[in-house]
Amino acid sequence: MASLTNRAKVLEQKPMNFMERLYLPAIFKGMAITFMHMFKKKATISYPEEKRPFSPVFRGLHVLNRDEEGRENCTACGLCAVACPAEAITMEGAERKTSEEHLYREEKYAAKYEINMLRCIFCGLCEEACPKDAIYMSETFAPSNFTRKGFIYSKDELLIPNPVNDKEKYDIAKGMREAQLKNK
Amino acid sequence: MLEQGNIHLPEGSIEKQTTTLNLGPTHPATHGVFQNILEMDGERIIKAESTVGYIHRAFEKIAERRPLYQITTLTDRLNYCSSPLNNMGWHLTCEKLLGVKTPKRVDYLRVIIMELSRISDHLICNSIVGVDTGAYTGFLYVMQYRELIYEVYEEVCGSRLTTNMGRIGGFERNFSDVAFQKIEKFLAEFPGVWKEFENLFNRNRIFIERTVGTGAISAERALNYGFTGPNLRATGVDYDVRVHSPYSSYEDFDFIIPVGTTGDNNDRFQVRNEEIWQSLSIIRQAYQKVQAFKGTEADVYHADAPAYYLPAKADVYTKMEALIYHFKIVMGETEIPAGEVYQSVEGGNGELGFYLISDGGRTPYRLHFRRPCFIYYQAYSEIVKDTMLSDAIVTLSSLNLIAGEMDA
Amino acid sequence: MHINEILFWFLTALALFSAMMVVFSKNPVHSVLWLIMVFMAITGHYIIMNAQFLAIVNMIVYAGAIMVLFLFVIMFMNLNAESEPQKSKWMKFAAVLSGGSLMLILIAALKDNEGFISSMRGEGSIGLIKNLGKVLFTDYVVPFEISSILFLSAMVGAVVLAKKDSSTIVS
Amino acid sequence: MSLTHETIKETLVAQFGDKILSWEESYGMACITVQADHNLKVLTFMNDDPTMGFQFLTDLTGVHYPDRKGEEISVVYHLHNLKENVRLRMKIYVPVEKPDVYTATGLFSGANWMERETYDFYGVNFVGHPDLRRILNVDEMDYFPLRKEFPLEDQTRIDKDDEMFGR
Amino acid sequence: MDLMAVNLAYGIEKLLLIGGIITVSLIVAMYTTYAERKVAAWMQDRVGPNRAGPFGLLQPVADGLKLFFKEEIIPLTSNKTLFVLGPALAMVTAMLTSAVIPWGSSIEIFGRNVSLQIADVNIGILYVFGVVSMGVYGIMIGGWSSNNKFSLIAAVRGASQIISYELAMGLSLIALLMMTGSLSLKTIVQQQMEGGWNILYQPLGFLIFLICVFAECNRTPFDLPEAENELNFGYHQEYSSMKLGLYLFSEYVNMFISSAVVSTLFFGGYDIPFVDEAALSLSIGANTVALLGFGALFTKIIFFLFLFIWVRWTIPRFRYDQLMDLGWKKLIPLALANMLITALVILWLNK
Amino acid sequence: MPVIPINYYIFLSLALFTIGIVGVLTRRNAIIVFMCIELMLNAVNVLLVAFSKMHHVAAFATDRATTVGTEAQLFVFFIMVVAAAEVTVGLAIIVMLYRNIHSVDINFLNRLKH
Amino acid sequence: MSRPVRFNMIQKDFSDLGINNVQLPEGHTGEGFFATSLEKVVGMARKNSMWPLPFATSCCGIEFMATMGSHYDLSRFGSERVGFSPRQCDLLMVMGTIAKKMGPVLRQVYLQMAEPRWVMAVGACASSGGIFDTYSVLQGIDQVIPVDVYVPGCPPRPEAIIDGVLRIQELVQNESLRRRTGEQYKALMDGYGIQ
Repeated sequence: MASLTNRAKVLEQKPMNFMERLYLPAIFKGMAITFMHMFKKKATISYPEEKRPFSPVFRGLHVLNRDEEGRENCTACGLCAVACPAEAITMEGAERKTSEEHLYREEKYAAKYEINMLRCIFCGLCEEACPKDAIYMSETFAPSNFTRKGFIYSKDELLIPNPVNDKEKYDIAKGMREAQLKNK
Repeated sequence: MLEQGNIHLPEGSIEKQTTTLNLGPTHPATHGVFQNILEMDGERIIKAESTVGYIHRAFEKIAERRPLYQITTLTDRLNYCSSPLNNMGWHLTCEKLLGVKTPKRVDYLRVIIMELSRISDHLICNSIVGVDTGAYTGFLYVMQYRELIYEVYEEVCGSRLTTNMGRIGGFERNFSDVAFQKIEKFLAEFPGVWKEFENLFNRNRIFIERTVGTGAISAERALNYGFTGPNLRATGVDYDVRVHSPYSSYEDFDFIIPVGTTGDNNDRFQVRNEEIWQSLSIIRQAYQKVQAFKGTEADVYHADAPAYYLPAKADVYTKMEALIYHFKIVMGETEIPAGEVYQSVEGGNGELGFYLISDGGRTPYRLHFRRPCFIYYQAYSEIVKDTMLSDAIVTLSSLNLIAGEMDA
Repeated sequence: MHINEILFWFLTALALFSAMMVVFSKNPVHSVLWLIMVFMAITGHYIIMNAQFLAIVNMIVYAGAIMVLFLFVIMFMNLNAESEPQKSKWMKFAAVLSGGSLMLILIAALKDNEGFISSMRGEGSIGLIKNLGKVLFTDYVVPFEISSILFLSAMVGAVVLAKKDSSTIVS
Repeated sequence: MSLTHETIKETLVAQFGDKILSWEESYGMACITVQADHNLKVLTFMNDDPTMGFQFLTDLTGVHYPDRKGEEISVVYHLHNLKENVRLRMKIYVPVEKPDVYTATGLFSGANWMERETYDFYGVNFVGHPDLRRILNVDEMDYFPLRKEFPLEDQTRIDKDDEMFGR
Repeated sequence: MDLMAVNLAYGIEKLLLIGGIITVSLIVAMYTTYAERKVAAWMQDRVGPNRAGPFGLLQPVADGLKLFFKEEIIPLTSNKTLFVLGPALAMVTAMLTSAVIPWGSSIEIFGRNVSLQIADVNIGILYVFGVVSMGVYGIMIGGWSSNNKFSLIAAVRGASQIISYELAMGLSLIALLMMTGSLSLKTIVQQQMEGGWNILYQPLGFLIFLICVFAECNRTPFDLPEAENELNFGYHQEYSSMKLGLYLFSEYVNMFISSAVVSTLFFGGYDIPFVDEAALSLSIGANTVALLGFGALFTKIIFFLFLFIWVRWTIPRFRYDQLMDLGWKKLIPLALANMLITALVILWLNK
Repeated sequence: MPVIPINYYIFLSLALFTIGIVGVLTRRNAIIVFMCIELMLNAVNVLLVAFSKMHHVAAFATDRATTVGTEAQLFVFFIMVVAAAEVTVGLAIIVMLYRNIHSVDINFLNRLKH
Repeated sequence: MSRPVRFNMIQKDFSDLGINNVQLPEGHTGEGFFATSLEKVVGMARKNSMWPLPFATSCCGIEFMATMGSHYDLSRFGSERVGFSPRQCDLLMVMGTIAKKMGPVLRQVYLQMAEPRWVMAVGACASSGGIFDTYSVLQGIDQVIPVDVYVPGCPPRPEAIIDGVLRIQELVQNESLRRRTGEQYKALMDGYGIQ
């Protein structure tokens, strides 16, 4: 078939020369390569002991955000559930009572917020869809578990530590504690 | 010729001179889920019958129920070795339908990502050819550098394999400096490794003998079957979607199309090899072009398409108009024109086409994927006819069949 | 009883039992394996008789090559079916009878032999490869060469016989 | 580029007249609709005719339009002339009660599985196909899943409890 | 050997030696599996097993124990007796060869001169060949009795491969035997101690022999019977538990014994290079030298084991017909040529 | 000194030979028949080696450098050669036979005469 | 959009571990020192020699390659001898979507495995069907075979797969030697119609 473009470059199959016919030179070359690798630095990250830092945009387990005063941001608008291709998010909204103003930022809040991590595909669309600065993904990958029930993450397990009354945990979650320890 | 008489013959023994071997669906070489029922005469394959569908996931049906932006999660899982490429193809399709014009920088960023994923795709394919001929070590050498590509992905979008990268009109966020550094690192380190891999295989007689002249298909047959991509180019036809119908500003890049001569396993291997070098050169060019945008007005990462590209989060939190658009886009209620679009990209293993019929609704009316693997695999039984069992396995891997893409 | 005698009787019993099993096993593969046992026993006899070279050659040629060929053919053709057509009972009976009477006649004819075999060490070394080789390559060099030609022709013959006519392959 | 959409249109109309039911161009690609029983003739002509040269079957698929009475099932061919780099879409419509279409396997070997897939999804009966069986789904399946009347989820499923599903 | 001369001490000594050698070869085989994994890991820039015990040293123990406590499965369609016989045969034939290998010169214990060789058979090499030719049965019977097509193909491949390469192996050795004039391994070693290693005189013969050894052990590039990408572990595919363990083990025992044979035939066996053993034994005692010699042999063996592993993780494998091609059309003519040239040189030198 | 009368060997050999004959006569599977022939050949081999040994022992008493009996062992050697050649050809014939009539039943061979 | 926190610090508790790893009732613990220490040793051995059978059908298989690869190196746990023969393997790692057409095959593979055997469902598709809530996809492999450990993610990162392997090891180490002959195990198998 005639050439369709003027960019083609034909890769001819070169016939083997005498040295290549002997098998051995190429084998020795290969063996030299593998042998040199024995002394190379090992690429392995021994996972449970060493951890590879994930990128700041890594899409791991979800977190539900609170504002600086420790109030939940989520208003149960349902956009994340709509955006979820795996239909992994369940929520039930509720009206905020006046006594709960220190708990929830807006008038509506999610009374129940569950994510099924087993169905979730960590695509990040919920994070993007949230108009209220409420749901984010974290740099923790989802841990494995023995039963299916163990993968329903309820609101308690998703909410970030309260920055007001649980400052220490909050700092750890923010990764500040590690940074400080490292600096010391 | 044979009188039965009173002599009892073993059942079915008269006609059967061959054995039937069931290769797959859980055979190690079928990495994935292909089944081949082989009629074998000794070690020679007389007839092969392929069965597919062991991982049919009804992508096309799901796509009819998903708004456009959610379909990336499906395209990710088509050819999972090069999922960003599929994503970009899908976004290009949407942009074509919606009439969104992407700025040059977005195009170049996309080119970088697409070529990276092409490299990762070819890497897997060629190193698996190595594994299937029995040499495992080369595979692990290059897999280390696939990690570098994945790190770039992770830096750009936060995920490694099924990236869900890119949005209609651009990317969800700008590339960070770390991402660029990682690309640089890859560009610096990878050529040496790839050279080493070539040294391990290219001129090794055992490898040459295993691949040359096996699993060959002629250009005519390949075209008749609808081959595209490296498998077609290995037969000597220089058809490349990137050149024939350039998308994402591929016309701005200078690269050649490597073609083979005989279409055998070795040609496919060599074509992929050379394409990796070409991709590296394209990435370099694109990287320079992107760097040239630095600080200029065109330093953008998405198109100006407020109806389809989500507004910035800061605006969503504060401005009413942005919030409305945000809601509309997420709910999939922005205006989508009716029409039929066919857009194809040069996927990791051939022309990956998207045939989208929109009736103006929130979801596609019909979305069909032209999956190159699906087309290659039907030629498999013809290719492996009259070859040895071992050749059939090398052929299977050198065709680069990806089950997820094939069965959709 | 001396150890050599014990060995003799053990090997004889093994050889005879295995030989019977060769004939009476239903499964051809079992037959092959029993025949290998017979050869092993015979190899043992050779060693007792101080014919080391023959012992090893017996093992290599018979057990290692010929029987592998048998096994090969049986495996290839999947002849392990145990439902081999049997000859009629009377035929079998007649066969055993005639075989038995042949044995009786021969035993009767040969029973009055004199002579014995001892297996003292150093009692001659004709079983050693050195002495055998000397005789083989001087006095018997012509038969040796002829046998090599026989081998060659057998090899060619086997290849020609077993080679498939490429046009008759059923596809 | 010597082969323009006009030439294609003129050649086809000259050859087949009113068997070419419609002609349109959408998003830069020409699209013809052909009378259902003429699909193979048109394909053969476009394959053999030296000026046309559409010898590459890019894609073949089906579409289901339940609202179009009498022409519910559509079969779409994407053809490509590699030399001139022109793509063409060809459509035919058949009724859902009798979805008989001539097979293109004689022209394109690659059409084999694509037609099987289309059969699997839509039940299009490709007349003359050498081996028209289901390809992706199990043989026991008794409906054509991509037709619009079948919902996405499997109706027979019993496992859909809340524990496993979000909503 | 004269069976009348059997006395108690001799018997005990031989039994101890046999026990010792079996233990050593089992332990070496065990740790070869570990070495295989570790070396492979190093060559692939990995770390390799390091969880079981310090540096993962207990890995082979863990594997063995696990296999031991796993369920035995005998497939319903298989031939039960043969299915069990297969791995046993493989293991036995693998171990048998070690009988004629001189593991060292003799040492003196309690005034007795104990030779570190189980049996100095004067046709030692032929014995090795005899046992090796029996090794086919393990693979054949195992593969065939599993009643699995992959296993059967593997068995057929394995058997024909071993038979074919035995020829080239024998022919390559004939040239060596022409030089040594003896079939006894002990004599061959002693000759090498005096006259230099055989590798110097027979490099081509060594190469052919080594290649054939690779083929006989079913190691890459000749691992067609268990090519995991094609035949899914081949002949031992249907085996589980300890029967599988025996197969895997016999492969490594084979490797160990083969390495020992190669070192003995071509690399001077227990000869310590560049050292005059006789002189040394005067100064530090014969026993020490014998142990040193044993150590030297072991070093050589370990080198060859490493070579086995090294090659395995480097090069691709042959195809079945190419393998036969190599064996019949290349190695056998080469070995014949080698034989001819050696004969000519010997004649010329003797003239 | 352990002495085994030559009769024992003759009887062993005869027994093996007879078993071979019975096998040939009773079985119909060509391969097993073939194997029985091998058995008979081996019976003869045993006998030859035994006689060789017997004569050698006898001659050795007078002449320590005697080579009496070597011929018999060489005979065994040649028999093995012939047996090997015979097996290759014989098995090839059986394979051919099997290919053509899909059975290794020797009763089929009757048909050769028609 | 910067994230409020980097990590989700919640630790799920695994107290319901007992559901899958049935221990003997209290009354039966008097097994003596030897039996218990044997059990421990065997547990350790099994734990460090899990030979996986990668039943890789799609994306997760590619991540499994990365797990096997130099960077993550599953061989550290003694698990690099991947086998595709069910007889030889201890751990069935199901990675990727299992279509309904594939279900019987998977079950067959599981049946062919020798006891003790463990199953790990890697990734959303194998565990629950993931996004493929369609007519052709099995909604989780636990409909056809019992699963010991689920690993979420689509696909899970290699770290997550290793995490799953560690969890399996935990299970293996604590398993009683007699669990596989126990009543509860039999009931579990009967639940799947096996044996």
